[in-house]
Amino acid sequence: MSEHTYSIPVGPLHPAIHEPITLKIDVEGEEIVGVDVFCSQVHRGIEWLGMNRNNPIQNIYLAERVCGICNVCHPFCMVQAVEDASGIYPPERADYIRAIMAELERIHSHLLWAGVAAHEIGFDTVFHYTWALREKVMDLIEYLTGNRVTKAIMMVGGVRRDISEEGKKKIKEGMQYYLEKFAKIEDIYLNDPTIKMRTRDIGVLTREDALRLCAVGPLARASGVPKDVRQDFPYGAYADYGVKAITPDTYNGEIHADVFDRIIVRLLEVKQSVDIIKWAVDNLPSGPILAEKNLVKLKMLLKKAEGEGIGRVEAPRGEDIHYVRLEKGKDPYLSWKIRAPTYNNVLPWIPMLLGGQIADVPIVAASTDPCMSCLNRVTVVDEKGRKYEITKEYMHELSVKKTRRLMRNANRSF
Amino acid sequence: MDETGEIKEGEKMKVDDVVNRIKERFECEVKVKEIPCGAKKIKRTHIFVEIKREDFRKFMELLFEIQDYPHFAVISATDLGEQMELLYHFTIDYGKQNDEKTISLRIKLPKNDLRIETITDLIPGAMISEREIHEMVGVEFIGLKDTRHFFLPDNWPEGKYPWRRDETFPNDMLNKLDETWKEGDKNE
Amino acid sequence: MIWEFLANNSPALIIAIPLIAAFATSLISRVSTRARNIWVILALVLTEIFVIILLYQVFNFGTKVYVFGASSYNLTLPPDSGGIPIRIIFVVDAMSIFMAFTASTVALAGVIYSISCENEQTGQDKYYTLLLLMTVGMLGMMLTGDLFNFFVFLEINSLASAALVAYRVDRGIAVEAAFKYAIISSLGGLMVLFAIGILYGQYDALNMAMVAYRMQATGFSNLDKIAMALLTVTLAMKAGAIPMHFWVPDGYGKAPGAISAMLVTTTYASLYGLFRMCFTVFGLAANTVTLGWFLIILGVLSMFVGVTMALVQHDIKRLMAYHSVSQTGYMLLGVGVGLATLGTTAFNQYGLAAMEGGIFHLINNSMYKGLLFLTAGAIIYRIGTSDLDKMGGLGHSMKYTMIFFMIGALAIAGIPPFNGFASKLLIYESVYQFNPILSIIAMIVSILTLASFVKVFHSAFMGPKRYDVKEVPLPMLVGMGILTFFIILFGLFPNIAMQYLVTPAATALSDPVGYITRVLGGGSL
Amino acid sequence: MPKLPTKSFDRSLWVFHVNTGSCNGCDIEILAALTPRYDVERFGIKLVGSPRHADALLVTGPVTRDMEDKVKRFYEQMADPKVVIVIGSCGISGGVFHESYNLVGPVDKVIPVDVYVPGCPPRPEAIIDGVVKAWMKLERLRREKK
Amino acid sequence: MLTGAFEVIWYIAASFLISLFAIPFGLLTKGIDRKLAAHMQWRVGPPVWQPFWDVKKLFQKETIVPEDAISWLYNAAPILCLASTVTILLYIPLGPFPPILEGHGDVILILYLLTIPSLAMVAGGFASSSPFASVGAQREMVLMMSYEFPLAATVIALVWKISSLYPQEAAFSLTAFARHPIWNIMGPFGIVGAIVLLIVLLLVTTGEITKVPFDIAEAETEIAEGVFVEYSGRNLGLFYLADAVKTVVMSALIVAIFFPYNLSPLLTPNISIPSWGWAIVDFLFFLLKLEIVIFFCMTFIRVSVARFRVDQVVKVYWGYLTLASLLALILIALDVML
Amino acid sequence: MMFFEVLKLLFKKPFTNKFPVKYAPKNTLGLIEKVQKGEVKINPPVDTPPGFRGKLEYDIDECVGCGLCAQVCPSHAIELVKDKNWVIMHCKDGAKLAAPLKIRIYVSRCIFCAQCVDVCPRKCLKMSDEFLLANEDKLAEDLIIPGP
Ligand code: SF4
Ligand code: SF4
Ligand code: SF4
Ligand code: SF4
Ligand code: SF4
Ligand code: SF4
Ligand code: SF4
Ligand code: SF4
Repeated sequence: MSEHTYSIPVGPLHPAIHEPITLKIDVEGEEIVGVDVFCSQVHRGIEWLGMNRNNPIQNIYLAERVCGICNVCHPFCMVQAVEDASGIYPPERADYIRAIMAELERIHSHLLWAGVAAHEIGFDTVFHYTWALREKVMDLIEYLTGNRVTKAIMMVGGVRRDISEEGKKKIKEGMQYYLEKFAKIEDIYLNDPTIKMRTRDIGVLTREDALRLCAVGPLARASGVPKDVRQDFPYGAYADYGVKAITPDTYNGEIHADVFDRIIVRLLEVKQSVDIIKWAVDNLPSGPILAEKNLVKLKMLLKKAEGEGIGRVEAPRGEDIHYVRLEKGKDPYLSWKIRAPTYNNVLPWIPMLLGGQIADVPIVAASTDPCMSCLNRVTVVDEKGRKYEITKEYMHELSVKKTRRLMRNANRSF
Repeated sequence: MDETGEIKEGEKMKVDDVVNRIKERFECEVKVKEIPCGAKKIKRTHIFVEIKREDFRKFMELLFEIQDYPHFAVISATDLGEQMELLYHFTIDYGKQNDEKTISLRIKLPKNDLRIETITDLIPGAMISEREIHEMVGVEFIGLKDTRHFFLPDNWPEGKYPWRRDETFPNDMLNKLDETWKEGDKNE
Repeated sequence: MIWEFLANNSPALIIAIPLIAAFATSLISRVSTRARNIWVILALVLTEIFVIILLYQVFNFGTKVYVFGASSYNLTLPPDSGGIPIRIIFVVDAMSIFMAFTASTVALAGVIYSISCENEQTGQDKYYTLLLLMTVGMLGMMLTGDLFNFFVFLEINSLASAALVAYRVDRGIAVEAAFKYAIISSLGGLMVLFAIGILYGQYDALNMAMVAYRMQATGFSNLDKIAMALLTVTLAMKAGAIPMHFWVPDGYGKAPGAISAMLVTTTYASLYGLFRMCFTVFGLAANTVTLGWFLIILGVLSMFVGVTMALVQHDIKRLMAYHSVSQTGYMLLGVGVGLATLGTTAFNQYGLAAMEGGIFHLINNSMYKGLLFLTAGAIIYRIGTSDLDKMGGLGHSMKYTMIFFMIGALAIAGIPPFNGFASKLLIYESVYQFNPILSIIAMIVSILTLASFVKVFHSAFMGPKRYDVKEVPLPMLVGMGILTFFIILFGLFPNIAMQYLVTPAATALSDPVGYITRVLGGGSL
Repeated sequence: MPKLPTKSFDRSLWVFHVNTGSCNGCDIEILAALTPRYDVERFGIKLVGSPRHADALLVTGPVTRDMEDKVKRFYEQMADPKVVIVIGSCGISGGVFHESYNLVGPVDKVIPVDVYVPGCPPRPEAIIDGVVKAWMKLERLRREKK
Repeated sequence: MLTGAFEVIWYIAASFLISLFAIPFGLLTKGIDRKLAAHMQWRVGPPVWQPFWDVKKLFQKETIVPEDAISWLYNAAPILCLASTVTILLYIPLGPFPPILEGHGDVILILYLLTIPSLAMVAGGFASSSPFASVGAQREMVLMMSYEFPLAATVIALVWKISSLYPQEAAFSLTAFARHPIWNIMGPFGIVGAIVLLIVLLLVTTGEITKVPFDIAEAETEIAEGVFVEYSGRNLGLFYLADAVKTVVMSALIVAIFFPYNLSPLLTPNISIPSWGWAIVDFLFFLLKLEIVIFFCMTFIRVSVARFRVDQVVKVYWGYLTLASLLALILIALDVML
Repeated sequence: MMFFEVLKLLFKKPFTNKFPVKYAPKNTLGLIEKVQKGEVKINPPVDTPPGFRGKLEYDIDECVGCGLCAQVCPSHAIELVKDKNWVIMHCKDGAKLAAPLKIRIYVSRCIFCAQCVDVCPRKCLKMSDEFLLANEDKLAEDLIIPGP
């Protein structure tokens, strides 16, 4: 049978939306033979906006909205970079509060991811259940910061809100809740046969590929690369705690580097986060939370500062890097570069999807916890690499072929 | 491995070692920035290196000697007026407790000759970043196979680079979203 | 008076009309093509009318033994004559006339369809001549009571079919297919002749009834076994049963639309021959259980292999051809179960029902498979290709063809309320008592058939418009309409078909003694 | 002129969600509104996968250049009667992204909008409130028509 | 002639009556399903009347025919789907009431009629000329092919047992099932076999009404509602109704085959109420049985597993369930022989 | 394995907070009227914690019009406007009549970062816990915190 290579759109604008990214999958027969990614739907030019605002303080909120999910990590990373560049270092208490916030975010984000992944494979009960459990951390975040999602807690040289004694109690309560529920979540995700069926040995990313394609975060760790900024390049309170990167072999001694391993890594990280938060609350140093309380003064200081700095934070999805360059009198940055984790985790889709099945695309893509939606521009790549826009007729023909294949397969399985 | 004094000592040597190896090979400026953090004031090390464009590939070779697979993070670009500064961010020695260093490699390109070799042959993961820099500031990467837009829409006008601070910036495409509704402003 | 005469001689007329028409066609076409078209259609309409008259007679008065050129058949076969046939003799029992009805109906639809389908082809006179000859062959095979005549008609039919398969000589492949078909047919013909020789040598008779009678009397000899093997295998091959099906896809696939439809009935003429041999000629002497199992195994194999092969086809007509193989399996299965249980109590419990199912399926399949081939022909007529990959979007413009196709497809898949269901239901519901697995397989094959036709439906008719074509001309639609009429009629009111056609046929077929007595007993017994 | 909304529109509202370049903040709150704590399904609200089935379009984000005609197309594909609800400040006014070279929004510049839900992101309850406001608007329209 | 005409009128009236029962009940069932599923997901869920409102709304909405669609087929498919589903009910006994088309209450006929709604969906999906709909339609076909073997095996195995005991019965008739409830006639092996078959049939039902884990044809996260992607307004509403009725049909079939018991014979000795009263009691009992069956084959399964991949669906049906039904067949064969 | 878990959940009280009412009302406007009459009680939303960042409150009298808030606002939600009441200002070169600056806040542009609250030297901005802000008109009176 003559097989054309053709591209299929995957799940345009479905409920599990993250950052929209265009994903083109070239399929030959049953197999995926090519993957291409685009990301123009969501480009808002944040870096450019940041370089043209009035002051770095405004940019904190811009960084926060690089992503609504990693909305502590990006500002965290950015203020780190600005602090490096300007030399306004935060007090210790602020370091700890930042770590608590970042870990709360990790819990919420990993649970969110787990739910979405369950939804991708049509397991809505687990989705609902996980998100119901997630509400606890959302409440906690709201209590500590004043909003469920955007935390608006970071400030150059510290944090904006302190944690009171009452707050400490609430955090501990919340962590206790998760410790209790953890067994159940673990049981659901790691022991359910249907989840295992859909995720075991699916979307394998070998260690070599993870290195070559610069994968970061749980994705890299699930492939056996023990890479975690909190461990390798500790910042703030993590330097005191000593985080250990989690790889799937800590759970069951083997690394398959598949979707299931990514579930393991994320679930274990939730537990780790709970530990870190408990430790940080217990060891919260006293003192101020801001290096420079007076915002007007801070603004002036930043205006006069000159230098460059790199911020690195382990976001729930992996390493986040910001580069900031300040110049005297220049509003506000001379240069700002954001490198969100998904930026690096998109290319690994290619080896993960290659050779896979079409039905695996949603869960494999989701396993990197990425940003996908509106995959609606379909381009065809034929054997010679020529490209042309797909027509409906062509699509029809392909779907006809697809039926045949399916039927043949059904037939084969007699 | 835990964070005892010894290890910090060893790490320090390692940093010097790296710096020396770079200095041996290249005539360049190496800045080491150490930032203390946390209650224990543990230091993080950033190494900044500025080299000439001609030395770029050789430097990459050195990097691969220092670590079998340096992690590439991103390229940032700064428009300095006459020159375009590219900053390649790498990290080495990852995977171990508190042992990682960043190496940022600075290269200045004259505006009238914005060209540099690609590193996608060594590190395929750099593809997105090179494509981004290509579309945002117009640097040409010699040997980069895929030069399509990644972040910008397909119908983006030729020769317009949103991250430049010169006449190639698409001023006419700016959109003040908050202003669009002032016309109907009842209170005005 | 004249009516009575015509009615009495209907068996002869059924053969004579198309035969004469065949030879007159080329003459009349000199007048005008139009006249020729009318002539050909008229001939087949007349044939159909006489078939119906004969049907009426047989239904009311039982098996009709007709002797050419003699006022009474008593003259032909005096019980003491030693069974040497003096005249050509036709024995028309319910089974034969049932077959004839099927064949003439499909032929009529086919010829009407051909009027516009073939109007752009060259050599149409020959086409119609051959078509009529083919009809003659078929009808002859069905009506004759004589082994040698059977062979003669078989040959007429084979030659005409082979020529028709090659009709579109502009295509090399068609010629090749025809060649294959011709070789197979003549080889088969030789074997049949050989078997007839063996029987004649032993029993000194060519009349089927006589042969059967004597065989029973003398016992089943080894030579008989050889003859039986030769006959059953050859006829099964001509009927396209697995594993002797290899000629089918080429033959069906390359012939023009109407011819493919008629080839279906042609193969059933052979199938009829097979049944006739198994039941009437050898039924009394041979071991019917073994013979029955032979048919069942052929049937199941054909069903399953046919449909599996069909699923992977890319050419619409080859695909349908494989389905013919698969559908033939159902008939073999049904009738085989009947044969295997013949004479036991199980026969009355479910064997007869199984046979009825098989036989009913025969007429049903002729109708819907004929219809499907005609729709395939219509598609090819419009877009000039039979490659499924190149089709698409025809549903936008060829609405009626699509409806006909859908009806045919649903019928072949055995979806109620179309006729395929009625007969398959009979098969499922009787065969399971013989062996439940057989029923299950039959049901699975049915759904696979459906899947395969959904594929065709999707490829050919659905999707965005690809060809800018019109609906096919009226005569083609009429041709398809005739078959559709029967599909729906038999589907909605299976009782009609059962009562007037199927049950008598099955009873007649399963009653070799009756047949023999009727023929040998001078008809009045 | 869109057909007049019918009464039972109120109690069965199928929504389709479009992200036009938002930061995901609002999107996850929309998702959260589906989950047990808020459970909008009790109002007959269901997230559907095809704009053809939808009664309401939930739009988040400031409309990037790439998404402009896609949003329009989704809007046109929806069957009448239909409502558009914009969720989040950036869809209403550009919010924090209010000046950029790659934006063409806000949403109401691209398609007609019925209800705005300010917040960055709004709480799930605020989204529910937005839906209630949409129902009220429809009911009012219907009353006026009578 | 006159009786014939009368019969036809009676059938039409009966279909009408049946739809009057089946559609509301189907919708209610859907409502109950959604409510229970919601509770199993720890939330309140919509009121049980929700499906009624959904349908009402759909019927009042604009009905769009996509440009590329083959409009007549596209519009006919939903009507066909609903009509054929309702027709099936004419052949199924509803609790104490025998099937309306009595004597035809034939299981095989029902099995084949059951394919028609699916076929209508397939045709509608193809006719909408959308790639997603086509993929959905193809998946629907694959699904249909997959569950055929276990389905056929189940029915034939049971019928075989019945006809071996009661050769005079029209074994395929559902009334025969009602007269000889299979649990009563099975020996020990047969009971085990019948339990296996019940489970198989429940799982086949899940596929037949395309619910998770076998909802590959409508998989929202993969192919955006599949077959229905282009449908809107009234057409979508008709499909919605057909789905509701199909649920009733499938569960009624299971009840008729496996649980044809009525309450009245048990209770009549003790309580005396008029016979129409018993009819009502039995009918209500029948509805209860339906709900229980639906709970197990739809609600419970769909909330507790993940969706399978296409190849996994095929594997489950052609592999595990086929083996299971063959095993049951062997057990029943043992039972027949012993 | 979810089988047992879902059965357990079936008998557990749902986690749902039934805001504003359990099911959708037949008639929303009617419901609102009833609520106003006190016949029906609305279930409150999940409690907002202290320090919740909701709609801004502005104390115009305290404001000195320094404009700091407008400077730090990341989303351009604050506009400086001239006060309608002219006042006599005393400067080193004498007194004169001037319109002092006040602000106007467009809530539908605000991203609720509370940065203006933090920066205001007069503490005249505050965040309330009002967050049900949906409106048919993005320039409705509710959504503009009027200056003068
Ligand atoms: S931050 Fe980067 S990735 Fe995100 S929108 Fe802006 S340019 Fe695109
Ligand atoms: S990659 Fe991170 S920053 Fe980007 S959308 Fe996903 S969570 Fe947000
Ligand atoms: S309104 Fe705010 S939270 Fe919502 S999408 Fe826009 S920026 Fe993100
Ligand atoms: S608060 Fe500051 S800006 Fe405002 S009037 Fe006083 S000194 Fe001026
Ligand atoms: S809260 Fe933030 S966005 Fe809103 S007005 Fe104040 S500074 Fe501006
Ligand atoms: S005019 Fe008076 S009040 Fe105004 S700025 Fe000058 S000195 Fe101050
Ligand atoms: S002197 Fe008066 S006008 Fe000048 S800054 Fe101070 S308060 Fe403002
Ligand atoms: S910062 Fe305070 S005092 Fe100054 S203008 Fe704003 S609200 Fe008024």
